[in-house]
Amino acid sequence: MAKQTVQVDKVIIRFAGDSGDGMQLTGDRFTSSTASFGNDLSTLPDFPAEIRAPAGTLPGVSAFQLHFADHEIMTPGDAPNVLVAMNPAALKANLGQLPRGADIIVNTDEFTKRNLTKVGYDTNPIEDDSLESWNVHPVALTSLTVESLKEFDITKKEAERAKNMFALGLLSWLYGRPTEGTETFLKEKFGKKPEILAANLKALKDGWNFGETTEDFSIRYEVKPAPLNAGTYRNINGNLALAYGLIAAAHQTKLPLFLGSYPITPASDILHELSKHKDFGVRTFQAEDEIAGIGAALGAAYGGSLAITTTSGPGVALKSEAIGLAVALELPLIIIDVQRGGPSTGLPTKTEQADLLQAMYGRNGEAPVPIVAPQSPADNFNAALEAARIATTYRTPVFLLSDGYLANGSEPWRVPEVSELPDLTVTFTDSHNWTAEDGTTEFMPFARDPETLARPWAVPGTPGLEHRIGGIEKADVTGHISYDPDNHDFMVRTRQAKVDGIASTIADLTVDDPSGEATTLVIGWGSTFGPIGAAVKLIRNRGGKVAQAHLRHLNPMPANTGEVLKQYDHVIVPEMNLGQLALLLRGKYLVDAIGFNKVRGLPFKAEELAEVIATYVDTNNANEGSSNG
Amino acid sequence: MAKQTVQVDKVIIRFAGDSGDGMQLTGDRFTSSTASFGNDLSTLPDFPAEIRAPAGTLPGVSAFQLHFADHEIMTPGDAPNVLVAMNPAALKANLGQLPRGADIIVNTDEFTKRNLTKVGYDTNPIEDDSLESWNVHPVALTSLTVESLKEFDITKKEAERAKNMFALGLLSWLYGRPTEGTETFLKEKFGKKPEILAANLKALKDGWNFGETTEDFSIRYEVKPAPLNAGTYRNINGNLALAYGLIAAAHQTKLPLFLGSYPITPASDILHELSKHKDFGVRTFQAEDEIAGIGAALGAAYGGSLAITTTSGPGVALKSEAIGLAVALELPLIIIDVQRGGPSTGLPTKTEQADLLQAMYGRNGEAPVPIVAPQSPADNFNAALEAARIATTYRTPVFLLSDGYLANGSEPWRVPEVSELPDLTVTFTDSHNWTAEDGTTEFMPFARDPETLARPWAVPGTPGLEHRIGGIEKADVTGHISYDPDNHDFMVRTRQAKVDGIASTIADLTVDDPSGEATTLVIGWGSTFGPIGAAVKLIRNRGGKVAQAHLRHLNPMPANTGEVLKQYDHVIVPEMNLGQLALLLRGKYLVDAIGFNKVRGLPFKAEELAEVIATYVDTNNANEGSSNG
Amino acid sequence: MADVDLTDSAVPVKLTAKDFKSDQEVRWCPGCGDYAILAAVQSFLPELGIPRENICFISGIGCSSRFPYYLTTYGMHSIHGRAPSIATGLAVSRPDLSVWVVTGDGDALSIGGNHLIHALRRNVNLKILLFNNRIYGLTKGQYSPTSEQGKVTKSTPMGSLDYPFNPLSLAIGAEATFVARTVDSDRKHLTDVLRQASQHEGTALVEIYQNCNIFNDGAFDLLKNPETRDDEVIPLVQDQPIIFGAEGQHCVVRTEHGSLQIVPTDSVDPVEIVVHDAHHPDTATAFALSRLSDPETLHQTPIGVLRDVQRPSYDRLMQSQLETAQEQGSGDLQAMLRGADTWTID
Amino acid sequence: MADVDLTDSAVPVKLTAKDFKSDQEVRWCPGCGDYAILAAVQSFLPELGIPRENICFISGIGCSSRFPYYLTTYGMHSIHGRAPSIATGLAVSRPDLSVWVVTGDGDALSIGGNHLIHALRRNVNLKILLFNNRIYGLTKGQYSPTSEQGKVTKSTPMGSLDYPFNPLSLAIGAEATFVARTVDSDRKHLTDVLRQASQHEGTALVEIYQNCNIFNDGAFDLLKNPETRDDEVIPLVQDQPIIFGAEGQHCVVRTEHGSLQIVPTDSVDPVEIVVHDAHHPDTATAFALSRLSDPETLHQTPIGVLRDVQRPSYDRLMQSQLETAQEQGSGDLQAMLRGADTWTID
Ligand SMILES: Cc1ncc(C[n+]2csc(CCOP(=O)(O)OP(=O)(O)O)c2C)c(N)n1
Ligand SMILES: Cc1ncc(C[n+]2csc(CCOP(=O)(O)OP(=O)(O)O)c2C)c(N)n1
Ligand code: SF4
Ligand code: SF4
Ligand SMILES: [Mg+2]
Ligand SMILES: [Mg+2]
Repeated sequence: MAKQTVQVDKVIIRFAGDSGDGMQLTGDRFTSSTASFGNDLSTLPDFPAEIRAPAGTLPGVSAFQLHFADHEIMTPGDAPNVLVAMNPAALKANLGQLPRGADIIVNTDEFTKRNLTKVGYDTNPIEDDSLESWNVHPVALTSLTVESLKEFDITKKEAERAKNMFALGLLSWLYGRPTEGTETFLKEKFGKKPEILAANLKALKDGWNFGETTEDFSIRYEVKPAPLNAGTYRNINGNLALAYGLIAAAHQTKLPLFLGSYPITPASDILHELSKHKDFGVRTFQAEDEIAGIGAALGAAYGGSLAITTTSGPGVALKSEAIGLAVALELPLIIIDVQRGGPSTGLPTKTEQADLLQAMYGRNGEAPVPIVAPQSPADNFNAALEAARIATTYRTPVFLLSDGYLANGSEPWRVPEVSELPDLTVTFTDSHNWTAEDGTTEFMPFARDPETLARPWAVPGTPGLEHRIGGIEKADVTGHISYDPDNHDFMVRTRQAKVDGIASTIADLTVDDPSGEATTLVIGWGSTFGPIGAAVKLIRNRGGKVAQAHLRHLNPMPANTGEVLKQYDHVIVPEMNLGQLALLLRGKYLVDAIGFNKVRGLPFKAEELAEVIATYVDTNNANEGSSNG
Repeated sequence: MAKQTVQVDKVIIRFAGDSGDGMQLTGDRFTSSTASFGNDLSTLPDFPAEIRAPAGTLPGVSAFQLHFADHEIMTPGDAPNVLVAMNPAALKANLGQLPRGADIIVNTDEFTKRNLTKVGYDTNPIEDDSLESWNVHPVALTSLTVESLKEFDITKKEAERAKNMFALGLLSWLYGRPTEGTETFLKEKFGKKPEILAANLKALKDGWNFGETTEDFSIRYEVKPAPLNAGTYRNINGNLALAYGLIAAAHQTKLPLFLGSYPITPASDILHELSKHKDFGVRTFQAEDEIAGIGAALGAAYGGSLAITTTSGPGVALKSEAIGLAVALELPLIIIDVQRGGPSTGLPTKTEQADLLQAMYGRNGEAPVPIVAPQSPADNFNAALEAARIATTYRTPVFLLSDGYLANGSEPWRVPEVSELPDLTVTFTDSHNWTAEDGTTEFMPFARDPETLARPWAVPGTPGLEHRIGGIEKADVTGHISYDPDNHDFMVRTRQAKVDGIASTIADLTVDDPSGEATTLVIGWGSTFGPIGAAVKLIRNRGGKVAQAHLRHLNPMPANTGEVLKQYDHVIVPEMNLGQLALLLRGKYLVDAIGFNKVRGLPFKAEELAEVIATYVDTNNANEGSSNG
Repeated sequence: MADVDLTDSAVPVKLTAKDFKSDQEVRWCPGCGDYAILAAVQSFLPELGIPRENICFISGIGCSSRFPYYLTTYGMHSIHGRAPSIATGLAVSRPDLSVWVVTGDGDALSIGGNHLIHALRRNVNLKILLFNNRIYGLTKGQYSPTSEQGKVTKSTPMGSLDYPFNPLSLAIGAEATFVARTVDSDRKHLTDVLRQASQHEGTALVEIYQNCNIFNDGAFDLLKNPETRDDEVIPLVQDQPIIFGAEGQHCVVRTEHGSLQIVPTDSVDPVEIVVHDAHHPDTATAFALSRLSDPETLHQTPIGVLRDVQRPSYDRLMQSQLETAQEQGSGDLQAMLRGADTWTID
Repeated sequence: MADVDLTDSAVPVKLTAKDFKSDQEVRWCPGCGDYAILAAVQSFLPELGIPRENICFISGIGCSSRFPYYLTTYGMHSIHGRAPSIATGLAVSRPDLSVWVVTGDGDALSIGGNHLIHALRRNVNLKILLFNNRIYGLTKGQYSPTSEQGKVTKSTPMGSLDYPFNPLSLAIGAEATFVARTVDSDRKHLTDVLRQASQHEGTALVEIYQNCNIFNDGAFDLLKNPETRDDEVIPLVQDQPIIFGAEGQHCVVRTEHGSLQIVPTDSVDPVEIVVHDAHHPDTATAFALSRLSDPETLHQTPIGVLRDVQRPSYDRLMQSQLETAQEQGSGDLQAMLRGADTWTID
């Protein structure tokens, strides 16, 4: 029977089920076919903190949200239009965020008395009227799958496990997604298990056919491809983009890559990814702890590697002392902090931006460290290259502040041509860099480049440049131990000046204000870029005038930051912390920057930001009768 | 022959010699007789970084500066009136800071060709005219001592070693200091070596007599006792005052004292001192590292001890992660950071104030920790009591930021009566603290005191209150693990609110402005109190009007801090860092606080501060024709 | 005090396993070896005859370290690797408590290795339960310091390069006074080892082989499978000759170079068979026993108490120093503050 | 390159001790044992036949850790306890270098204990010189993890409570492949041990008894005084029976429980005397040797190489993984970036 197809400009789907139900995989597959279909998209996985919380319980719910559209989008979306709930726990855990009128596809097979009581449902919400304000599509996913696979010689358990493919097939039909990609994927995954493979392929197909045939789904939705710039695209998550960025940086600096790391959520995947690329000469060292991880990286940096250490907040705390040493040694080192909820162990699987001030000040003494932050999952790639540029040019440790959302979220990424990448070639000092009055030459480990104030990077193995460095204060030029008061004051100021000087090589802060008349600026850093951008769009659509700026460099900030801020009556700083960037902006530029802060372990929703911004924009545009009263 | 005695209001003496010459001891002895004589005084030891640098070398010079007066003084003094130089190195190292016209007593015996060349003197400064603008008193201290001890049955080396007593005798004569104290001291020290004892006593006496008899010293100086408030006084250095403060705090809280620490300069002496007081039930644990030190302290805090951990900057960096845990656990803990020159190993024996922002922000996540700072060596005692009050009342880790100068400097201290000490009695929770609707009671580890927001402190061993705590985010009230977004936001804000709330129990920031008309405020924290106070006096003596305020509490700051700052046209913040308090004041209160920063490892000199202040005060008082043009 | 629920201190010694089960839902993967250990500990604790409020469990971070939440004693889930330090401070300042540490192979031997060996040499009164699953569980399956060399994991796609620690050799080398090994699945043996550990004064290290069925399933099958276990597990019994195998066909004898080896029981004179003595002051045999098994495969692994010798505990020594110091009465605060060298102004 | 001074690489093998003396004034206390060790190392280094620029010394913090400043090689004076980690990163990323670690008993065994034992088990190509003066020198005299129990120091006025580590037992328990002990004052022996260490592939731990004449003077007098040393020092010589004493009157034999003991040489059948074999794969004898001496007094202390066995070094293993991975040519960046699953918009 013919079905009607409705055009929509965007869809937000949330797959939710038990950790065992393979929701992350289902989401990934749906995402990549959506990507190859050409939509713009943004995803947000939501893992449970436990490895496998007991089946069917609320803590065990694993979810994956996908936002895709026929136009450019910036966030995984505020509220889903469609929830796929594989069991009662998944329904209960997500119903709260589901706007009235949204579609809910429930796997009725799992709505047993036992499962219902597990999560505190006295009656079955599918049967009582509690869901009446949503479009519920009850589908017996499990039994339908088992039924469709009965001719296969596989166990019932194995058949049941294929129910996510059945669901994927159904959703693919519903939104007209190609399934070839998934078929190839399955062929690779189950190559060695032909029976399982065949079963999964059939489940996928039958899911599609089920949509086609069943009465319950009378409408199909179509989301046209988005007009992205020309190029070759792939979907990529933040940790992968970061790992690729680091390998690319090694390639561009012509240095061997060395990673010293200790596993920690949500940074571990960077270690996992880099360990796969030994064919690029990448050395990964899983250390006994975070201190040994950065210690080994520092040793490798001294030896001439592009040295990296990856971790999350608690690991940064442990590395603090060694970071101070890196500052004193003035060696290139990239410290990657994939921020998570804190303090202490906090919320390991949730996102947060509360390590900014730790990165700025978390060391003894005056120990300035440059800080860069990516603004979207794919942007981790560029941020890595920039961190490498600063570290190698200025011979300094550099912080790269990612976060849980940037790490696990994904989006389409235009794959760059290697030839487009910046040339970061590093040349080691291999000759004397100092001439005495009498014309004799010498190597001075702390004689600086007048431009950058960087000291020479002379690696062991270079004849004639043997030298000793260390954490005790060093005399200017010679690098000998010095307790001289004036030398100390000079060195402290010089290390600071070197970092401040980086500002001369970074782009000015640009402001996005189509109207050119905005009197309110919303400024952020890191992963709030998407939500802020979306919120600003909402405001503008409602006739409000608002400007947006986003900081890639937190230390030093762009040279024009102060001027920019002073041009606005209101400066709003949304952060997933209690106001860390706001403090820096206020302290440095004496502008009354107003923080909008939520520390919920989740990205901002565009709508909640828009509301806050509106309170300022309204007042400014009152007499322009803007539509958002 | 009769000698003339001149009255002076203050004297600054600097004893300088080889590490082996016993200058610290000489200084200590002169100080305590000066103290018991009733002068106000302030001292500044200046140790070499090496244990024993080679004899006669510049790095080997050990010095001790004493400032004493017939009126209240606040610093060890800018420039010495008298330098006692036991060898050429001591002369060379200190001449630079010696104002023209000052007296120099040199031990001529040590001015040998060999010793002179060691420090780069081609000719003997005593003989050439290079010292003509000072009053040089050449004294053959070594040979005179050996001569005076020839009848004793001791080795030449032993005789020579007594030369510091000879020098002490001479100086005691010169300034009319009593020597009884030193005699008793020597009797205790050399009780078991009667011959050595007798020799030292004789050297002391002969030094005195030498002053009486020699032509070279025609004048004696007299410094009358200072009008200190009534009371019993002793001279005390900062680390000792701090150790006493902690023992007093344990006494006042009625809790057993537990110290978990790892040795580090300049904090080690606190461990050493506390380890002597087992008769107070003090437990000191020398851990394998700083992390184990704070870990053990945290364990003891959970068990109901007044728990302390002591360290310096690099150790704080290592403790960062555990401090975050303490914040999450909400247990009382005092973290003492005796700041030294940084970054990294830096200048271990020099003073600095550059750990303020580390203390504020050196942890992952939003992890607020209260901070108190002593303002003079003896003030460490009060600061320790205040830190204990906050820690135990609010169930929170607290930072106490001392520094190298506060730790080793000394001053007279009015010994408090134990009865005067604040009552800090702690009572543990020993019963249910929560009543359910149905009237049943329960123990809730995170049910807070509505006043302080402190959670209950129920220690193991208390029946019925068994509970589990940890570093993962906790649900409000129950303390169960919670991944709930709103709960996390609530807990983050509540921990912050608890710390902010401390402001309601601390005194308002008071301003010292005799004129009441000052338009410039000088505000500081920690050990700059003395130099700022002295500088402000200088300005006022010169007719300038300037206000002074000093922060005992850095987090939270007194409730009125903002108002106070806003009352002045100029706010100057002198710090031994690059402007850390200044950043906080600007960021919190949006006042254009101007930093005056030196990072030389040495306390400010009153005169250099006065100059800076004058540039502002002038402009304000221009039309008042103030005298300091 | 009025409304304290005193029940548990009222009848301290008559507790049951149930009394030690907390209301928190246990959140390990179905089938995880940690469940068996939890059950064994809960049913053993009543044996201690110590009221719940005097027992404290301190853990680090890891799947295993969730342990304290599931008990009704006092407890702390601390940070990664630091549990021994925290427990040391608690035990030293509160000798009246029974302090237990729960840790994993990563928590105890990777990030926490230093605190572990220092606790062992100090002989602080701690009972340390090391759940060794030879993998990082909580972080989803990287190799650990006890993983066999060449192990393929998420962080070592071509195999790990590190030679593993033998936790018991390390402990004996670190001057441990009590060292034992047991297995999650052998409830009786596990309980028996816990009993001996609890009776030891000082630090007791108990390595518990624990199956992580998600990331390292079957790591100990050789020692668990009915077909193999009799020939692979070497149970140590105090004062008994070390004989094992279904028919006792294997036995342990000394080599001429001081180590131990396994030979057919009928191939040697019975007097040559090593008689197990965990109390022997000398470390030689205990160390040699710890070396018997194959570090990669665990082929022929001794279980039981390898070493159990007396040395005064750190807490006891500290306690007696405090008592000595206070013999002439405890300190006089006013006198201390005043000191020797004062002057008075009036 | 024009103006590089290439002298040292030009004649790499013909260097002398002088070539390794830096221009920095040595700043240890007069009489410190560190001077003797420095002199021995400086005169040994030319033997390596390695150009100065390919040698690197990494140290932590402590008096001993000032060492690198006094050499003309590359060097780093790092932070307390971390030298083994830093050296690991350097050695693993630069297998062409000869990497040495200089550390103290506090630096290596207190704060740095974990890094040390992990370096040992990994067998990274490092030569670790542990200057053991049984005290914290730089911080002016607190007891260290090797100080005898009951030691009275600034931080332990009533005596220390911690039972000391035996660094060599700890190392063997941590799977060390090379373990040796020597004495600062015995230049010949020290040099000989350095030589053997330098020839070992992997981590070599050399404990050097070093006198701190300021804070722990005479700690090793028993092993140094002419009157006592012959009866107190047990020199180990490969393949030689372990006999010592002025007239070789003492010898080492095995006890029936696997340990070693010292008996009069004439009281035993010569074949019973243990013949030293540092290369024996089994750890038993090496461990037993490490236990021979009295932990408090050092009465009868073996010196020399206790253990020296082969195990592929971590760096070599990593190198070969990289080579295997690159057999089919090294990675194609563009291909990696593009990945499997792309789509094109034009
Ligand atoms: C400072 C710090 N570093 C790293 C982590 C991440 N982490 C948590 S548990 C763990 C290791 C878990 O392995 P193990 O100790 O063997 O415990 P298991 O989960 O296997 O029981 C790691 C690396 C952390 N939480 N904190
Ligand atoms: C993080 C840190 N903690 C503590 C210190 C202080 N400290 C410096 S050296 C040292 C121990 C020195 O003892 P050892 O390692 O035996 O070296 P030695 O001086 O005896 O040669 C300590 C505690 C420090 N510099 N850094
Ligand atoms: S991951 Fe492994 S160790 Fe952790 S709970 Fe699951 S099965 Fe147990
Ligand atoms: S303190 Fe001891 S170890 Fe340090 S330099 Fe002096 S003698 Fe040597
Ligand atoms: Mg594990
Ligand atoms: Mg030492």
